[in-house]
Amino acid sequence: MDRSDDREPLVEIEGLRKHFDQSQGIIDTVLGREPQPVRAVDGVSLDIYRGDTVGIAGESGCGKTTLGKLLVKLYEATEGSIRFDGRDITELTREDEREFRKRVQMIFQDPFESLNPRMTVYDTVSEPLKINDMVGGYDERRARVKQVLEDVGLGPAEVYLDAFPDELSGGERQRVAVARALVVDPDFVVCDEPVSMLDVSIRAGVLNLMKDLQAEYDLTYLFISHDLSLIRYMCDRAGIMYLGDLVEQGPTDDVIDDPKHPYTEALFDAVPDVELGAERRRANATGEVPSPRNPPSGCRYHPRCAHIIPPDGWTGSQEAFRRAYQFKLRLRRGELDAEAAREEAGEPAEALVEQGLTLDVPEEYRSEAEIESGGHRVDVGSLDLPGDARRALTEAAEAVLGGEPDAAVDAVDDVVTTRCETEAPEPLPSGTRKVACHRYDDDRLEGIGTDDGGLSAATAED
Amino acid sequence: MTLLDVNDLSIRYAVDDGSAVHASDGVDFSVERGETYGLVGESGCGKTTLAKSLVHLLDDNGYIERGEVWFDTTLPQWADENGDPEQSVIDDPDKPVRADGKTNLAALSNKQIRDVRWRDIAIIPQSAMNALNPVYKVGDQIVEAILRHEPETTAEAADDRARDLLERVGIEPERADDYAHQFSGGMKQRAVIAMAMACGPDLLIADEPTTALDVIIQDRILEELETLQEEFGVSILVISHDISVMAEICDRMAVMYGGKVMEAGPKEEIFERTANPYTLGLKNSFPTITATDQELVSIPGTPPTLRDPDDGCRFRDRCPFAVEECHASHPPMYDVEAAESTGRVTETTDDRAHRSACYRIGELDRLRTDAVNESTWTDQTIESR
Amino acid sequence: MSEKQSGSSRRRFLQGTGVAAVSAGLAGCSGEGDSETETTEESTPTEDQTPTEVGDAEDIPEGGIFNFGMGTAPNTLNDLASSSAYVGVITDRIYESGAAIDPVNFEMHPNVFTDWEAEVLDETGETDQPNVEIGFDVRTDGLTWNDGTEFTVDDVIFTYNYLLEQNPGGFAASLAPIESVEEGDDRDCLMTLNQPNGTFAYDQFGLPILPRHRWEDVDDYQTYEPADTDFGPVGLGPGVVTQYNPDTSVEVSFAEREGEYNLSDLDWRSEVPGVIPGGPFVDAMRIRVYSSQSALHQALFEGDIDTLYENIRTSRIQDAEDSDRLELLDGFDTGYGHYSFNTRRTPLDDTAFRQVLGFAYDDVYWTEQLQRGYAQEGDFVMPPGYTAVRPETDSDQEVLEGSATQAFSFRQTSPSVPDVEGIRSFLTEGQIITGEGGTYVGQEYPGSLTGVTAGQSEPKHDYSFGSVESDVLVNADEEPDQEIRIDGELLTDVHDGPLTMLLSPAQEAPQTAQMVDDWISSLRQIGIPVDREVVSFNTRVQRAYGSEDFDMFTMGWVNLSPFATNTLYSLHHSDNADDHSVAESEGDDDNTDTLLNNPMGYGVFEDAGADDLIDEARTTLDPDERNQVSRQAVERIYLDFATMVTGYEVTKWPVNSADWTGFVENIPGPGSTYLGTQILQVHRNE
Amino acid sequence: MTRISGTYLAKRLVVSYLTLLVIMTLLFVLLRSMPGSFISSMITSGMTAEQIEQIRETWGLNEPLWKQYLDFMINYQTGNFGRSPTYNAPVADLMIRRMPRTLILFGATFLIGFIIGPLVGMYLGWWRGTKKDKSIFSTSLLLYSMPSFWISWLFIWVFNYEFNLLPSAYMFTQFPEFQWTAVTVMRDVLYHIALPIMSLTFIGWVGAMLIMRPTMNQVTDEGYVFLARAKGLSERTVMIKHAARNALIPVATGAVVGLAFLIDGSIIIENVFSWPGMGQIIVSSVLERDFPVAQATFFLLAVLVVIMRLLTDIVYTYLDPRIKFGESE
Repeated sequence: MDRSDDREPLVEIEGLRKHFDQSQGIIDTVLGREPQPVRAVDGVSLDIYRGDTVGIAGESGCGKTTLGKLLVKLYEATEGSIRFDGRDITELTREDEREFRKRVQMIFQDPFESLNPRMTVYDTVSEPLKINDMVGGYDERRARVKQVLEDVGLGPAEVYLDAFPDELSGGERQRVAVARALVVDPDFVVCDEPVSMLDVSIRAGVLNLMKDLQAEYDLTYLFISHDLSLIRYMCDRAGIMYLGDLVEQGPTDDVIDDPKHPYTEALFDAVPDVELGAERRRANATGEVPSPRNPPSGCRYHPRCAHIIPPDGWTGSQEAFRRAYQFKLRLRRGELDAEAAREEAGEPAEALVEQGLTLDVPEEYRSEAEIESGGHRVDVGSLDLPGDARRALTEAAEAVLGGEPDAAVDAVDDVVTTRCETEAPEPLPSGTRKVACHRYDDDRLEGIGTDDGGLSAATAED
Repeated sequence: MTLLDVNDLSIRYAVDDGSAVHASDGVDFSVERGETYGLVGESGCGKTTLAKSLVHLLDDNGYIERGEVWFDTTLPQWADENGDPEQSVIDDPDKPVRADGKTNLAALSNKQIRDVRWRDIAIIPQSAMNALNPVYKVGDQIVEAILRHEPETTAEAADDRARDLLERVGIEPERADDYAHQFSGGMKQRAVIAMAMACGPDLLIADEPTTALDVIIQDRILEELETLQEEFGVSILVISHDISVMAEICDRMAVMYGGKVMEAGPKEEIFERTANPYTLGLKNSFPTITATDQELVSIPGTPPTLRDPDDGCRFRDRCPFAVEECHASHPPMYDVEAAESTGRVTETTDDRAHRSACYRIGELDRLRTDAVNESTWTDQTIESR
Repeated sequence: MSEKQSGSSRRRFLQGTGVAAVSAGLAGCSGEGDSETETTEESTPTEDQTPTEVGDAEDIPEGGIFNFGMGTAPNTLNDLASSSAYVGVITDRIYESGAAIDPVNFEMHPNVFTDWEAEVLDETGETDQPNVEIGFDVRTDGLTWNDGTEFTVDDVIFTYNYLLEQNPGGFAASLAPIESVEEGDDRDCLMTLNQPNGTFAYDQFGLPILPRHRWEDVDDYQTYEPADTDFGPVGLGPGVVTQYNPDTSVEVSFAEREGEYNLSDLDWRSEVPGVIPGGPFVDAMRIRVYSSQSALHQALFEGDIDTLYENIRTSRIQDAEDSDRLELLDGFDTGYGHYSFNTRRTPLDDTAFRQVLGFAYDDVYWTEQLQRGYAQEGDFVMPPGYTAVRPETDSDQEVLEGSATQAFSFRQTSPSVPDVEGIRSFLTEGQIITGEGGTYVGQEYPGSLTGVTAGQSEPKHDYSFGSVESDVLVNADEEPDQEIRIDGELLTDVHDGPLTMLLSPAQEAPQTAQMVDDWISSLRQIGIPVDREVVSFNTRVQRAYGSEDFDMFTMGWVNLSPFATNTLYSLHHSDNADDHSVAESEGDDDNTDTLLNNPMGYGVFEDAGADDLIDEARTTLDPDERNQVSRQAVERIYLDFATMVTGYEVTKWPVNSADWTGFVENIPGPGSTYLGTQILQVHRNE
Repeated sequence: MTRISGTYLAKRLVVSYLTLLVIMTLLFVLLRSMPGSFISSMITSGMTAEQIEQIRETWGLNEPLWKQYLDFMINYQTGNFGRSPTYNAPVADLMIRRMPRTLILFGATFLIGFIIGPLVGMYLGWWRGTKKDKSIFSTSLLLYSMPSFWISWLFIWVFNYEFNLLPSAYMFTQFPEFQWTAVTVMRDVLYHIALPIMSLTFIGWVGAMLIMRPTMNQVTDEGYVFLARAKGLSERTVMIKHAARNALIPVATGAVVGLAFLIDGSIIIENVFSWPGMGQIIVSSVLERDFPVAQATFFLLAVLVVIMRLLTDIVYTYLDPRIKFGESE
């Protein structure tokens, strides 16, 4: 769906943050340990236009559900603002709040849990009407409920009105949940994994229903899912979340067909496909998602990134830098196994360097030596590693062997350095979308100059 | 060479009211050595039950009603020095051993099946993330499996092997001394895979191996399984509701619905020459990331409960192609190739062929054409609830 | 040798068992002896000073081990440091005292001292002047310590001087009058008292004689533990402690001293009815300690023990009667149960009002129904076994039976229903029982037995009855039609709230709780606003005896001595009361938290007290005269009614009569106070 | 394989110590806030003023309050619990004499209860819903509702009174006719401890069972139990090594609570069976208002609970490796 520039966004999110404090034990307090909040949402900026379906995709724990709950005011934001229809939702009057609650609804993941087992379908669906004091008489209310039930495909409605949730199938339950959201005639619906608990064969029915209702009810959707195929099927625009922040957002087809952010790229590479044929690429990402309690500095994705940017003046290859950076990370985490290196034949420092330069990635991205050694050694010689970097690594390896981890880190710190680690990238326009990646810093000028996407340049938090 | 030959296997769950859930009903399939076989289907279709029943790991109220599970192995006490069954055992009518050396696992006692578990058939359970015991070191749990089946192994040797296995799946050997909570989700999954390979099984059952995992990790695990298969030549029985996973890793597969195999055969055949209304419907309802403008169509209605089902086709209530026959009895497995090439409707007993359980196998072209139309599915009136 | 037990003038604490509501047992009271110069004449055997072989004992079979059970552990063997009755069960077998009492006639007899003579030096009564000299002779020939050491006069002089120097708390009352004890000129020893004491043979001669060779190095008696020494406690008695596990069991052997101990052969013993001289006949007494009354009784019925300290539980009497092995020996209570009133508080300051409280108390309900007949109706503050000091003695009336003892019994219109109108009239007409004969609330009273009169001759307040106004009565189930007015005012105004009765929780003393309910109900029907307050035993002790913060409370006394004077002095003399009336206006000096035994404040006020009679009795040397005055004091206390005696326990002491015999019956406290007598003469049944 | 860091242990010890200081302070405050003065029970009517003064002095009541407090705290920490007026002995001697007896009874009961309870809970949880489970479970609930003294009397009646198999009182034979040797002491204690332990554990195990049974049942659905079976392990191994081991974790927490119940129960049992331990003097010292003894008894029980907590935490770390005390994640 194309967007005309003059449309006002329905929802404007700016620098949104939500941190969950972890309760601290007495011991922690006594020892003066800093509380480490879970940074569930950490600096999201996003505009949602009327009539759009915006998908939020990301792996579990990336903060997408929290973002959804913030939007319907189930959580209070720690920082940042959400404007709905031009008004900051944290500063609503009582009356406005009521209005807001009516206009914004949420559909939850699990229809088995989100419906009260002791309420009939009629009770469930009519409840929001009562709460919001809409539709006066019983007859009117009943008519409204029936209407909505039939709209969501539960017709004839009489059959369902007095049914309890456990008499319904999963698909029917989720339709009831949709009906409950729609009965107040909202403008904006947050759908949090609405079909992930449903069987494949009935998912499509619910998805199609939601699409149909969008036109009928003039709805704007925020569609949250970990399933990229669903995002693609449902959404006009998509945002990819990683560790509490959007790394890339733009028209869905563009984002999927031509991912710009290395994480988006890895994410889509990782999805298996029913289409048989050519072997697909595997995801080129290192390791797993770090804890949201202590996210990496700079670009949060940089420790896993295949395209991490070498410093100016790096004479080697980017791949060599990526490996060197892995070495540095291992050094910092104390993961280098000096013991194993000593047991190796040859120079222990050398062995340690070889060990540290490996990449935890699918085989297709590994070097030959790596594959042969089962992923535990590289052939340093075959890497395009600059001399000074190599010397620094060896020096660091010797320091590790000498039992001086701090000195080891110092040794590589100056040489193996990247702005991905130090500077957080701002989500800036690039082509049709916004990407938070230093690789596109240069596109910025171009992006601003040719404002083809009509994206408002939201200021990112650092 | 056939490793596993499942014959007319029916599994029931006793229910308190005296009825029984027919979780699996007259299922036939076979797995060759070194191949990956997929069981795909929606929740409740009986695929997990089927897999668990192979090594008698059903819940307390589940039991094998009838059927055989011929597996190419010999219990230690029945084996000669080559590991093949002694002739006297084959000749003994009381011992479930066939002349080709296969043993009917379904006829083994609880004690006997324990020797088969893990040594011959290892399972990566559905909740692999929770499959590691939190109170024991990961390495020790692998050692436990090794020592169980190879008591002659020394503890040190077993420990070395456990570390070796971990290293093979990309986990630092020293992490063997860690506990499960110190592992990330992907590492736990890998550790369970390493554990599964501990006794060099011939068959690996992977029950929803990627379901709870993040997509990038899932990708790595799929790679891992493929690597293992190449390396060890192990056969893998994958169970999943995710058709795309199946498409990626299976050689052959069976589509299950309501406890029955609806369609089975080589993966390509099933995806490209789909020959069953259910499979067609499933394909229709499955989104794919590569297609730009898809139209998804769901199958109307809901899966049957399987509690004392009638004799008719299990899918007929939701099937737009159902005819009178379908109500009378569940269709047998027909040979798809024969139907396609000659138009003849012939039952087949060849587990390896492309087979489909549909009376209208003779009208394949029509089925395929109509199934693409959304109206085919939406216009039918289904028996509600 | 039964004397020792009660001859000791210290009081013995008895573990409150919570079983018998009557004698909750705060403390046994100090007793008093008779005899002084008289005693010498009366009972000092001039020829029998040297023990002689008594033929009686020859027929008695010797040997055997007598098993004895207690519900509380004897925590120490230091007789000076402990006032526990359970310690006494052991130490009384070890230590002997100068004089001994017999349990039948309650007369003082020679024991370690052979004879004595008292001379009053100065009759001025000045307490700081030595005014009585007692010369006495010590039995030295044939008497040895139980560790074999020779006993000398020196030991006696050492004992008294050591005790005077150390002044152990438990003996303080007996030691206080002693000025000095030294070697005498014509007598072996000379004791000087700073005031006349009619019961010196009981008090001062009742102190244990200590072996100098064991005690002279003990600088602080409190830190000395005889159990830790090589021999254990050393005394002149028949026993030797041969095993001591204070938490579980103790053995006192008598066989060890076979042929050495001769105080039980003294002639006077053969003259006392029921007493068998010549013991002990058993080889040893083994004491087992059980940690609950239930376990103790269980052991008795299982045959693990032959008898137990104190009496049997009322609930097990029937079981004992059904047993072939056990026999229940009768005895007398050594104390009484009482409800006491705080005479400092209006209207409890008025004898007439207090007497009315007695009219409302249904004695029959208590003794016959609640106590199932195992209690006797109470009257005087002397148990019925101590006849010599009960007022009936004057007029040869049956103990407990005469109408003069029924002055304050329940006044009823029909059984169990109080005579409301009659009692109200008693108050409104200004009546009071002063000791004059007459009809009071429909019951004849023949007049006092001893001729004493109450301290008050007419009521202090003007009583009337009017409409029911106080909350307590308005809400009462009894729905009284009228409420009392005191000098025209509501009781709740005069007294600042209703009268409050302190009692134990119902689960600890169920019968008492029922009785108090019945009594309060009667009082409310009359129109007197009374309430109840449930407090624990300890709190009640503190509230009543410590801070005198009460209106009325219920409790009991046990182990009173047969001699009235010290009991009366300790429990009913103003010397042992805190004078709060003074304290409130002049400071706190007279209001201490010390536990004083006269919480009623009896004697503090002129219109209710027997100080004069008690003082006279205490200093009267002649036993008959002294008893005469004591009886008067007892009756005065009765008429003044500051304490209402509600009953005496019927004592049943269980013994294994299948194996043992020789017990003496019908004495006070047969299994406790006079346990010594029993142990000396128990022997195997043939 | 210790997972407890030295610093953590040190820290826990400090915390335990502070807890005890707080308990001591509470005891001090409680005693001083008794109605009247707590020494009033030691003052008898015959005492002279000097004697009363001496008692006050002995108890340090003439000192300023802070000095009394300081002395009290120092005394208690040096094991000087004062002198018992009723026992005429240092309280510490009394405690040293009695504490081991109670600990023997405690320890044995605790051990047996926490062996039987989890074992039964393990079986019932494993076979939950079966007839056997239902009947044993309801029987044990019935037991649980019985007062322990009633059970004790029942046992005494059966084993002592009716059949005379076991003694009903004491820890040793009183006035024995045999010689005391290591063997006879052992035998005699076992002979005497049998009934008290039976009475206590007859009910005592149910508590641990009640914790174990549902957790065991939950654990049977865990993936690792399934995997253990899939590995070909015998049911027994799966149940004990994999399921029960995990289900034990909450039982460890229950142990501290169990201890509190045990203290409660042993007071009754010691009194019923004349077991000469702490339970007896808890009661008698309160009844006789022997404050030094009562105070020390309560203090030692508090120490016991604090030690038990510490031990439980340590046991916990061994049972559950996920708990890693003293290190931040």
